[in-house]
Amino acid sequence: MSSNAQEHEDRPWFLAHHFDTVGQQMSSAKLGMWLFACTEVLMFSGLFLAYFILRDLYPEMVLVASEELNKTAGGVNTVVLLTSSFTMALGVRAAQTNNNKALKRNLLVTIACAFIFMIVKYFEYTTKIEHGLLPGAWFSALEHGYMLPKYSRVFYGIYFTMTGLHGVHVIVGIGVLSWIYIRARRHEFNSENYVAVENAGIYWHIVDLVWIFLFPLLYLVK
Amino acid sequence: MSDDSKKTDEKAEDSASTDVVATKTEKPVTTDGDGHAEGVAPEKSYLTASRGVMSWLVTVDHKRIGLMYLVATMFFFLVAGLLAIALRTELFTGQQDFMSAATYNKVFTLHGAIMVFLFIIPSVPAGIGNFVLPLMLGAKDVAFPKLNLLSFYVYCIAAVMLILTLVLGSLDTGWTFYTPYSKSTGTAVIMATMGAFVAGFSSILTGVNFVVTTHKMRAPGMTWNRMPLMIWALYATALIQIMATPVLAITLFLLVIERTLSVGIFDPAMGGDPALYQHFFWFYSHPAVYIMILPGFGIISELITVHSRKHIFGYRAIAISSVAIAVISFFVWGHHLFVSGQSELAGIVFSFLTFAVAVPTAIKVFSWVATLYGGSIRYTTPMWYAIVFLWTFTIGGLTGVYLGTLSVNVHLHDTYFVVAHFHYVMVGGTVVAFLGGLYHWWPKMFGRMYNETAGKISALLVFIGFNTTFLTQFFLGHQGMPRRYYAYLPEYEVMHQVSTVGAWILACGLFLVLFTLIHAIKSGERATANPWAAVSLEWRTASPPIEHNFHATPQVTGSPYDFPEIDKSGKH
Amino acid sequence: MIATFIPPEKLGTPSMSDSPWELLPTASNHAASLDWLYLALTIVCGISFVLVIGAMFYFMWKYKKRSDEDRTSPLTHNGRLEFAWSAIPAVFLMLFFIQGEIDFVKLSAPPADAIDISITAEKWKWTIEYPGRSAASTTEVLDGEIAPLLVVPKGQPVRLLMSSKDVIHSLYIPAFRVKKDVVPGRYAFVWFTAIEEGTFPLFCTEYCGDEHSSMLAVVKVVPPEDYEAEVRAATTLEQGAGETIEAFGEKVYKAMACNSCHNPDASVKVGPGFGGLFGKTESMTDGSSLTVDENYLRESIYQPNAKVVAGFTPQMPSFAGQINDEQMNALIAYIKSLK
Amino acid sequence: MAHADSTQNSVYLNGKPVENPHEDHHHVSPVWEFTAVFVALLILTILTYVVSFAGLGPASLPVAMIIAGTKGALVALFFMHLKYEDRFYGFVFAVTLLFVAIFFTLTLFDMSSTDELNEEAGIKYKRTVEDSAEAAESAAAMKAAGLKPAAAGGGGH
Repeated sequence: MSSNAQEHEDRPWFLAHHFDTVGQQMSSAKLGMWLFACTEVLMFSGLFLAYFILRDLYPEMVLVASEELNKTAGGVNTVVLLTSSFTMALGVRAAQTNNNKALKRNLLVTIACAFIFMIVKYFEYTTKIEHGLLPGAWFSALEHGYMLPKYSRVFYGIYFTMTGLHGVHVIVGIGVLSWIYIRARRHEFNSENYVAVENAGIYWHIVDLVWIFLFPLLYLVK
Repeated sequence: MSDDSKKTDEKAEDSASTDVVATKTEKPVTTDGDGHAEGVAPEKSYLTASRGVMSWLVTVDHKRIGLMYLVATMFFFLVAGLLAIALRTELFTGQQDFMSAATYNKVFTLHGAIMVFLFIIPSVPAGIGNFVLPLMLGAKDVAFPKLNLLSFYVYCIAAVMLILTLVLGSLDTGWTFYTPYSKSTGTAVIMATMGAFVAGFSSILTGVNFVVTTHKMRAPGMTWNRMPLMIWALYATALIQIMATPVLAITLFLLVIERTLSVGIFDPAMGGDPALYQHFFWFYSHPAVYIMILPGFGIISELITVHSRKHIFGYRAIAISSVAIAVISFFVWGHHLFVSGQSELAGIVFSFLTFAVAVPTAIKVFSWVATLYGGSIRYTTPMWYAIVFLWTFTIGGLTGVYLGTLSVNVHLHDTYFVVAHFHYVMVGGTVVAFLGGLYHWWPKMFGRMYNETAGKISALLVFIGFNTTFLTQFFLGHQGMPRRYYAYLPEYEVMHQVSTVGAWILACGLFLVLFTLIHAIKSGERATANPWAAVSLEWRTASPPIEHNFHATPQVTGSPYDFPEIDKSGKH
Repeated sequence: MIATFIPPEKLGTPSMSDSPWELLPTASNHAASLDWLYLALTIVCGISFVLVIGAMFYFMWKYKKRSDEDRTSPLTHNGRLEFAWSAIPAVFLMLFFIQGEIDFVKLSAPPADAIDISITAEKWKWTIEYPGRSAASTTEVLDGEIAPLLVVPKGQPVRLLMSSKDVIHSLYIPAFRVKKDVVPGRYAFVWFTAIEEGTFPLFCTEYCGDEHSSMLAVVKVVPPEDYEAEVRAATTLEQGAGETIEAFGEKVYKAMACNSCHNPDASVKVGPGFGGLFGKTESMTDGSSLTVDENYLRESIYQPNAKVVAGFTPQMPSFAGQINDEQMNALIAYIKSLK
Repeated sequence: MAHADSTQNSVYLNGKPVENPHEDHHHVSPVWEFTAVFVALLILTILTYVVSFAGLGPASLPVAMIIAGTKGALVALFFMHLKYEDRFYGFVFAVTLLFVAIFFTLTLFDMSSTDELNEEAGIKYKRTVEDSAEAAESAAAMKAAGLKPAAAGGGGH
């Protein structure tokens, strides 16, 4: 290490030993997070491709089966996630401007929005389960008086896989944001050391980005 | 820092005329015999810096994590290798010898799955790469040391899950888990797919670590054109690991959902389409075969230059072809589906793109052979392995052209020709390069030299055994012997017996490598800091290196291949 | 079926070629052009291999270390050479691509007048149905071994329309150089014109489970004039004159590929063995037990999943419509005769 | 002069260590920018919701994708600071979208061209053959039971 003993004192507490400057550590952390965000995008792309293939194999089935989905619930969830994205961006800005109080407030609003999203999803799922619009062996829509085309269970399989995996990512997001909130309460973040908040923001925006594409494809497209 | 290195900055860097770093006047920070710089109290190497098992289990030192990866991956290489010997012995005759058909199917599946997910993908990048990358970059550690340790433990969880599959009724779907067979079979498909899923995470974490380290933590003065080609290769591998593995994650996740909730997207009985699974799977798995071979390219670039004392021929071409292979490898996965219900139009497109990926690989091989021109070649064991690599990889590459040609592929697909091709590229390519790399960096890792003659004998045995085993399989494949066959027609018997004998010789060679290297750790004679008089940064620190790699952050002023023997007088 | 216990000389499926080293017979219209391309590939790749490895050995000999004061060449790159050795391989690769693509298009475009034979692949047997013949074709080829017989006229294009009942299989006739995966849920086709008489093996090359390596068929190329007679012989399964009912029953036992899951002795293979089965009391999966008699045998052949013996999974396919009464009686007589 | 390309750090120019040239300058965007983007996102959401009822038929997929694309771009550029960050992060994200595009186009190309070629060769999917057989069968059963065979309503039957 080119830094001798004297320099040790003025190294900020959050600078790891193997980095030379704070800038290097921050840009490394951000690049690492962006690469992880790319893996998330690529993973969800697999599900979107499965959806497009299903539309290619059974165009009319997908249209009829997607009619049963609750459009307003999807719309409300979209608005909720967009607000959470907005407050997350404000939170990152608050961290950059040493405004710890605003950071905590925004984090709480974001976590609250995430909870609302999960609750709306809970109601959506329960109605589906009651009406038997489920994948595979559980598909009993005909007994509930739904005249659905032959392979609708595959559509609901894809619907539950996509929204379920997205829901798991929202729950993980709640965990990450709560951890950031706890650290914010300990005043760990300031205009020098805010990369953790920014990375949580990147993760949350990716989750929101996936839902922005998922909502029209599953719920709206004719 | 002496004035010399400042003057050298003025000259145009990285062209041939750069003043060589270790000029006669400036004595590089050499260390005397037993591994510590003169005048400084003998500093402990990373091996002895802290004692006790806990110091290893919770270490964040990239060198220790690299060693742990090496031990784990070589253990699984042994396990899967023994399975391979069992397979070849069973195939000695056309009918049942000592395994039933069901057991044979489980053995070849586990041989494939363990080799791919637990040995060949992590071994060079995470094993040798973890150890060598920060040293070659002149960094103190990788960008995210804790993430590096997490990657190792995620790998261990994946290993435990794959071992658990053995207990839960093993797996008989082939390492590709093709549906609908993998959906209906009763064996432990979910445990195995979850094992591969978790191994994918470990691969992504290593990839992220390497890309960020290469971008952000290079030594002062090390521009992209002064990086050793090993780093270029590991960087290209890391790119693929990041971009391809998530698609494997979602494919295996959908397969598990298929088996548990029977969604029906891959199951034709419920309206899905198995060809869709093959597209998903091979979109990951073809780039994955480049994850396997690219690090091997990196090692070979190092071995050939250091041991023939010559600057690499066509540095820019090799560096860019590594990244080019990484990118083009995402376009070509369709050549695995030529005969499996893919449309002819798509087949034509994929065949054309497959030939596009062959060109950069050819450039690399030609450049390596051209590097030997005008050299002063030292026939050390690593050099022997590099020569064996050139022979076997050239055959592997050329036979790939057969399989890329559409009509010939119809005849050769899923026959032993394919088995021989990918073993030539994977065993003849990656494993031979991996062994060469182990011999090359063993003095740096343990500060001990291996026994040269034993090393050369092992190289010879590996060469003879490997070629006997797999050269015959090309003829088997052309004669129409299908793949994964447990019992075969009598006229294939002669070739199978030759191949089985070859497999036993190869096994002896590999065991000899194991003993030579382990023997070297205990009682090899001490190695100096730079036994091969190489110029890249990892040879500038003690061997075995101190815990934080370098006393003073090294300055890089020239290319890593400016050997003192290179004749700069311009009359050559 | 290559039974797992029969020594090689008893194996009846025809050998591909007389001696192991003789090249594959070129028995279809595709074979000649493919073999030519294969040869061209081998020559070009062989020459480039010799050049590369020859250069390597030459350099290894000429530039081996002679003394510690060796001076090595400062050469680091040569633009023209590097361009040459990427352009030349690219040209050769394009030639191979184009030739491969031309043959591949021919492989995928069957002529209109091709005879359609439909083949159904299921776990570990091929069922071959000829146009206009109801019964599937299974004939004993040689002693000891049984494989479905695909009779093909010489010189006439034939199109095999294939589909699979369960998992992915793959129909591969090495002598004709044709192969196509039989993906369940869709029809796949392969076409060829046989140009050489003889019998050639047909493999399944996509891994499909335990008996993947025993899932064979035999392709028999016959002159066009007696194609009809051969097909009728292949698809009729009657009691030959002077043939005891047990012998005919054994022919039915092999023709319907019962031996791919049931052994003639008492040992279990996939299903229970037939040895000593008749008259034995078996306990069923639902706990009830009954003695094995004609009715039980007849019922479990037509509806196998009705009463399954304890310890076995209901995976036997139904043979309803494939075995007529006469063949059924012979089969039962044969099973009765097995101890 | 040792040139400093964009992605390399701590370059020694004329012997003086240069502060990391592409150090991350902390850009803080104003609050009104965030609110403007947020409002735009809400409007676009309402737009895509309304458009879905407009019954565009086959054009509805591209339109929905364009709207979702613009929303995604807004989130990425402003909320994730891609607009003000070092070009490299944007480049990495763009390369990912390129690989996703490759995956989609080539797979969908194969799926659709399989259908075309099969139609030319007169080879139907087994599924469609079974479906039509099943449909004919149920129609016949309905006619036998005196009911008018159900119109094509309610899906593929």
